[in-house]
Amino acid sequence: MVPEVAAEDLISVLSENGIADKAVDPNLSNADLLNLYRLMVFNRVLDERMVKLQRQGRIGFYIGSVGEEATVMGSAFALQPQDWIFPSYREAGAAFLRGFPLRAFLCQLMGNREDLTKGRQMPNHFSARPYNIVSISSPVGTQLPQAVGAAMAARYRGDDSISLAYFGDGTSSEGDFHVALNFAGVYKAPVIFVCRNNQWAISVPLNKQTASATIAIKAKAYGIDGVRVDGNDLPAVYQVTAAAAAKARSGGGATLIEAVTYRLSGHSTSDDPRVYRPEDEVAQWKGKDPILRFRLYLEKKGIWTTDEDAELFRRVDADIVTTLKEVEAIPSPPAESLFDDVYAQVPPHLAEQQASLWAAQKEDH
Amino acid sequence: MVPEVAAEDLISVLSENGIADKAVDPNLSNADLLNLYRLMVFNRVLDERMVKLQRQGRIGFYIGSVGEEATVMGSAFALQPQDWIFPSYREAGAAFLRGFPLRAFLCQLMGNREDLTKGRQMPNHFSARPYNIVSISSPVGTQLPQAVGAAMAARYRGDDSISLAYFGDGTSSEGDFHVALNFAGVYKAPVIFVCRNNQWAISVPLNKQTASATIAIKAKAYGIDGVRVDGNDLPAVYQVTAAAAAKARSGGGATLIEAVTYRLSGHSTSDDPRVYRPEDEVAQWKGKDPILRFRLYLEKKGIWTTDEDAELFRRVDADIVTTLKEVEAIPSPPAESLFDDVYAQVPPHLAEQQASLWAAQKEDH
Amino acid sequence: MPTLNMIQALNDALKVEMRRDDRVVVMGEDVGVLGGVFRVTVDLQQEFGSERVMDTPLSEGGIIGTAIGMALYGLRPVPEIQFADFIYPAFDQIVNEMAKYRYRSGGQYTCPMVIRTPYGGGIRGGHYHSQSNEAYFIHTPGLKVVIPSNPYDAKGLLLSSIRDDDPVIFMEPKRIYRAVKGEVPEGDYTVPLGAAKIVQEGRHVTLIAYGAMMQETLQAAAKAAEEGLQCEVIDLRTLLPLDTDTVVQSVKKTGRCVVVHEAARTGGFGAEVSAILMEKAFLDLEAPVRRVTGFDTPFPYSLEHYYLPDANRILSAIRETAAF
Amino acid sequence: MPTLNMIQALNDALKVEMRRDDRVVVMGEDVGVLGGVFRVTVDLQQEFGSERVMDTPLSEGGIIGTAIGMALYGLRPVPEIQFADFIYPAFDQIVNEMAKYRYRSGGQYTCPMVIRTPYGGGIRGGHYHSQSNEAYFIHTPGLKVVIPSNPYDAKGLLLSSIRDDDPVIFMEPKRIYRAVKGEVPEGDYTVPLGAAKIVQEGRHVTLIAYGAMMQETLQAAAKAAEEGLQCEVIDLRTLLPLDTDTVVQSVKKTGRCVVVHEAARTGGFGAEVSAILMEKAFLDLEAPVRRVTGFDTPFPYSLEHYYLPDANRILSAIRETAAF
Ligand SMILES: Cc1ncc(C[n+]2csc(CCOP(=O)(O)OP(=O)(O)O)c2C)c(N)n1
Ligand SMILES: Cc1ncc(C[n+]2csc(CCOP(=O)(O)OP(=O)(O)O)c2C)c(N)n1
Ligand SMILES: [Mg+2]
Ligand SMILES: [Mg+2]
Repeated sequence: MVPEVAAEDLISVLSENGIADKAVDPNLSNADLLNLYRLMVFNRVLDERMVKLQRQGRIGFYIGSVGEEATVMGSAFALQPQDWIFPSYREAGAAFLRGFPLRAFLCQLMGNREDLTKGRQMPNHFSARPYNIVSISSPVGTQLPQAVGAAMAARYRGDDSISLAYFGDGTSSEGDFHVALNFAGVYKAPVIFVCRNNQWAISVPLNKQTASATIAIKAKAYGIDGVRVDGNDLPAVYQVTAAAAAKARSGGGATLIEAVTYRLSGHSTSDDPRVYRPEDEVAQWKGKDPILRFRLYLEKKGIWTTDEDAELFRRVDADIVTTLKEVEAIPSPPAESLFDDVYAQVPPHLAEQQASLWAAQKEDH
Repeated sequence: MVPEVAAEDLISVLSENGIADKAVDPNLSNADLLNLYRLMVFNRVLDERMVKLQRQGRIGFYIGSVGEEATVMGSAFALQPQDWIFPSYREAGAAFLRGFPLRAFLCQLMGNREDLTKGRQMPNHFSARPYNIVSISSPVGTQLPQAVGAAMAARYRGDDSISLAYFGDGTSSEGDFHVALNFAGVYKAPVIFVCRNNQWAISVPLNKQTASATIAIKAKAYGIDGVRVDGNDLPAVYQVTAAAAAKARSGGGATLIEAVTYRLSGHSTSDDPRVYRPEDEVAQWKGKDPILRFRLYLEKKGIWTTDEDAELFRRVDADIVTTLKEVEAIPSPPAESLFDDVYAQVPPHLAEQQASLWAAQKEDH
Repeated sequence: MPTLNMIQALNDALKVEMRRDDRVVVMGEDVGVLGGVFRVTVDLQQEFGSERVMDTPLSEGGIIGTAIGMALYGLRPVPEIQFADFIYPAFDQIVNEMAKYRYRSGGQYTCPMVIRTPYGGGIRGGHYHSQSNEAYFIHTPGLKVVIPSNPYDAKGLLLSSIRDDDPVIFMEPKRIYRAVKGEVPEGDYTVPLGAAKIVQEGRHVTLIAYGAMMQETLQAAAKAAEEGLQCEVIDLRTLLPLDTDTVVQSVKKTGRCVVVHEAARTGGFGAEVSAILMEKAFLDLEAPVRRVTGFDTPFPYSLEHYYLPDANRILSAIRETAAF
Repeated sequence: MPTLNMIQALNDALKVEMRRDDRVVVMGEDVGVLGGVFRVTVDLQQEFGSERVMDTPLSEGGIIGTAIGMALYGLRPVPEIQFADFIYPAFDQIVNEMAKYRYRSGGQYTCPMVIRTPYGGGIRGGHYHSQSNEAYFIHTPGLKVVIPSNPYDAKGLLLSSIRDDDPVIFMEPKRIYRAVKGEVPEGDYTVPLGAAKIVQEGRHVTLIAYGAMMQETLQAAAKAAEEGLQCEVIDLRTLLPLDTDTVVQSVKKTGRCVVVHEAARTGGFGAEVSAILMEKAFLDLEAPVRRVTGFDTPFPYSLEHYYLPDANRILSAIRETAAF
């Protein structure tokens, strides 16, 4: 079962230099461990490459998860494929873990003709129904009550499916956070709320966001379990999420997981964090890098070497660059698609507007 | 200081038959006690009279506070006149305590020409600036962040004024509750939140409203103090509110007070509670009637007799009936006032609409 | 055919559809044990159980947010917002989420759900129990907006709305919930969305209205007939997408038009109707399209009879339009 | 006179007013230490301290709700909503509370405050960083709605808005935040609310626009001039209350009108302008008032250049109107 939280408790498995507490190590298989490591590295390299791409003006915007990979991978790995994920915007990793192709991700960044979401949203706001990953939107927190509703619907349908929603520490201030957790408590919904407490909401630090001792303690207001875990410690995150999932699946209701981590880079490519946060804070957290820690753990287990590591980084980057070249050639969505999917069928007034756009374009050319 | 709460703790002073726990009795003066008793009786008689009036079709609607008088009077009495009160809709008692005239209250119910709010809102939605009682609105919970803002403004101005906001148990489910308490925590605002936990939100009982152990425990989510008090015990409510007010005034920040009480009558004149709640629950709470309990306390103190009591009820009712007759003669607000107070000055488009209404009326007559 | 009022007709529609389709669930404040403060959902919980007819916590954002999740998952939720005046805590979920899911996901996720909500004045409810806020939703691409004016349409439109694959705001004119009665077929039938109804043919002036204002409009038309003015009366029924053809055809015939609604004038739906006629019937217009609407004030209490359009105000507009 | 962009002009206005009136406080997400994600509030916290320039928790409802409380108490809060797309969690506080306080309390309580928010497209922001939602506010009695189109007006209108005794929604066209520069007087001056500005006189067609669309509209007017069509161009500046006189006078002169906005067409502000001209200039209209607007879809990402009105689309409308 999910352990109860005192305000200060922080569940962990790995020490900062990757030594596992044997008593609590979930003992994932070597294949799983290596897979998860490769995914984290892939995600990291991708994020870094995309930021460069944005600086070169080849994409308009990017928002990544540097430093938060263990939180995302550890939690998503604890789910079953039929479980629904409601992401905020830093959880592309969860999609990759489920098999969402890099190519599809890049097409979404470009907003091109192959993008599953038809170039409708800004970068990183993907949607991947085949992987039960719900459409992302920018307004923070809106996904939380939706995740509760989907979980209730799955239970009503008798499906063995639960929901997991991600959100940031800042997002806990929104009304949607409150109503979601309250509904989850009342209906004992099979849902997991994962707060990536990365300490900052753009320029606002956690202590200006809330005066509560922790995020996890907020669970008490809803009669659900709250748990606080080291978010840079993949096995620990996996473990608490797996427990929460088992509980949800067996009718035990919702869990709020606070994963304590850190946003190592700027909020997005639009942000320069040096304006508002001290360099030494960042340096300190760089020492707790979740990928580094996990690598040390693998190395100590004897299943990974520095040579393999260098090779992995190299190959991953090369793959990304190759796929990137391919997708950059794909054209924009056709202008007429502007009017699709507003409704199931295009109603008369939209058909008329579509026609007027045609007419105007013909005039132009 | 405000005591910490465990989920089950319930602060009380008076036993159900009016015996005070000497160790904690705030020892209000006899004059204050008698005044508070008279106010509670006045409020009760008024509520009962107004329900009759509504049944007779003489007012359109009424919503009262039968059973919750001690919560309202005890808390309001702990404030200073310069403190701002943000009511929900069952706290006319707080206004009467501050001197809001019965006549003004009745004029508002009638929505007549003398109504301070100019007949603009439905019954019970009064507003009384001279008494620092803010305008009431129907959408529940909206007053909560507003009370935080007013408290912050008072502190910024250097005024010795704090804010107190009332709300119901059901209202704790709204997003506004969450954002208000979170802001109050972050800014250490000099504000008091008084939840009248009367067990029901129209037909929805507390256990379908939230799964949290208590309302008071929700304070932990915001790093503020929460306290749970017997809401039918006036000295106890007074005491915890006075402590919260002293703390707020001295820079100690906000308090959430959960006053455990019961709505003895229907939600409003539009409601028939027999459809959804058991008679024996109501009967049980009738035994805990806050007015009865307070009367026994006064009698035991030897400052009140059954004869005085009968006389009080009689006189209060007679006063109400007399004032009622007076105000029923007052005409409706003038039609032209429809366009006032939308803005500080009537803008051209409204002036034009006003003129068109004139024209139409002239045509009619 | 039984004679029902609007409440009974709506209740009947919910029963018909819940029996037919187990994806339909009902939720909202007081909708279960109590059967709704207006009794539209009465008896549903007894028949369908508390997992399909849910009393919710007091939070409109929570109601609509969770309903969206259910719709995404494949259910057909029919949440109730107790009064349209209280819908705003859910506004973000409605306009940014529900309305845009299909579009933003490239058609991967859809939100088939119906938000039922009583709207409008005339019940002495003041600011917060009288609002007509349809214009906010009409300006929101992705939504459909439906407003019935009688029991027959209420049932048939609600059934169509629940079966529609897009999200619908279904606004119920509470003022005539009980006052207007009519024959309503038992069992299943639908009234199509997007189709206005010509309630009365006429050749002098076209009157366009919907919801509770149909009553006042028909009264005004009757009075006008006494003066020899034959009005063509259109009940829009669906405001978005609008049945532009029916409206434009009628005005092309009559050359004159009065549009009526309770909502405030500025930026109300009457402006859109007027603008459409400007664009599509300009050369046929013999008089300016007139709007008879609520005033640009918050909804009042004591003076609501001045605020609300009534047959007299509509009649004046008909006269002026006809005489132009 | 210094040449400033819109951001600098707005920042200057805030400084001028905060120095003049200690009741003015600024609050919002990231407005303090960072100085706002668009830097409009930069340096304010250094000068005025963190009790007057508050970084708030991430909650629009909390920002506006607490600001209302401050306004009631006697301050003049100027909250920022980071993007207009994110204003909806505060919608209830805005339309049910802020807008109605004066009215519902019979004038006892007032809400003098200014909600600043960047709006509009053209920055590749997609659905949620591009919306133009002014029509929701225009349909809300009790609010004023102000949208500047250049640095001079931005400063002068913001100063008027803060000094106004009613609540103002002050929408800033973020697309031209930095792109449009102009001379801006130092120190104190105001541009009055409720007064449109004739930016360019002309006799063939009246063009009505506001905010970022002024740029496109002026370009279109220049192209039209090359074709011999002299457009009268009106910058509304205040949308509510609207300067109806200026609009109607101009159209009475030209007989033709095109109204331009980025927001979706149905129920947009263009409909209101068209309806007003229908009512007040019917006999002077030589052609139907045309609307050039965003389409009735959610705001797109890759195709935003199709969605947004541009000089070409406006020019087509001018030609059609002139040729009618
Ligand atoms: C409703 C809403 N308000 C404001 C924003 C602008 N915004 C985008 S991200 C962000 C900070 C989010 O912080 P947090 O929840 O901690 O997530 P993180 O970015 O740190 O992962 C803000 C204010 C938004 N996206 N949605
Ligand atoms: C935002 C909003 N939603 C719904 C309503 C309708 N409504 C009026 S009172 C009420 C129940 C309130 O319960 P509670 O907060 O416990 O207060 P009580 O009436 O018990 O004092 C409801 C649902 C409302 N007034 N405002
Ligand atoms: Mg964060
Ligand atoms: Mg209650």
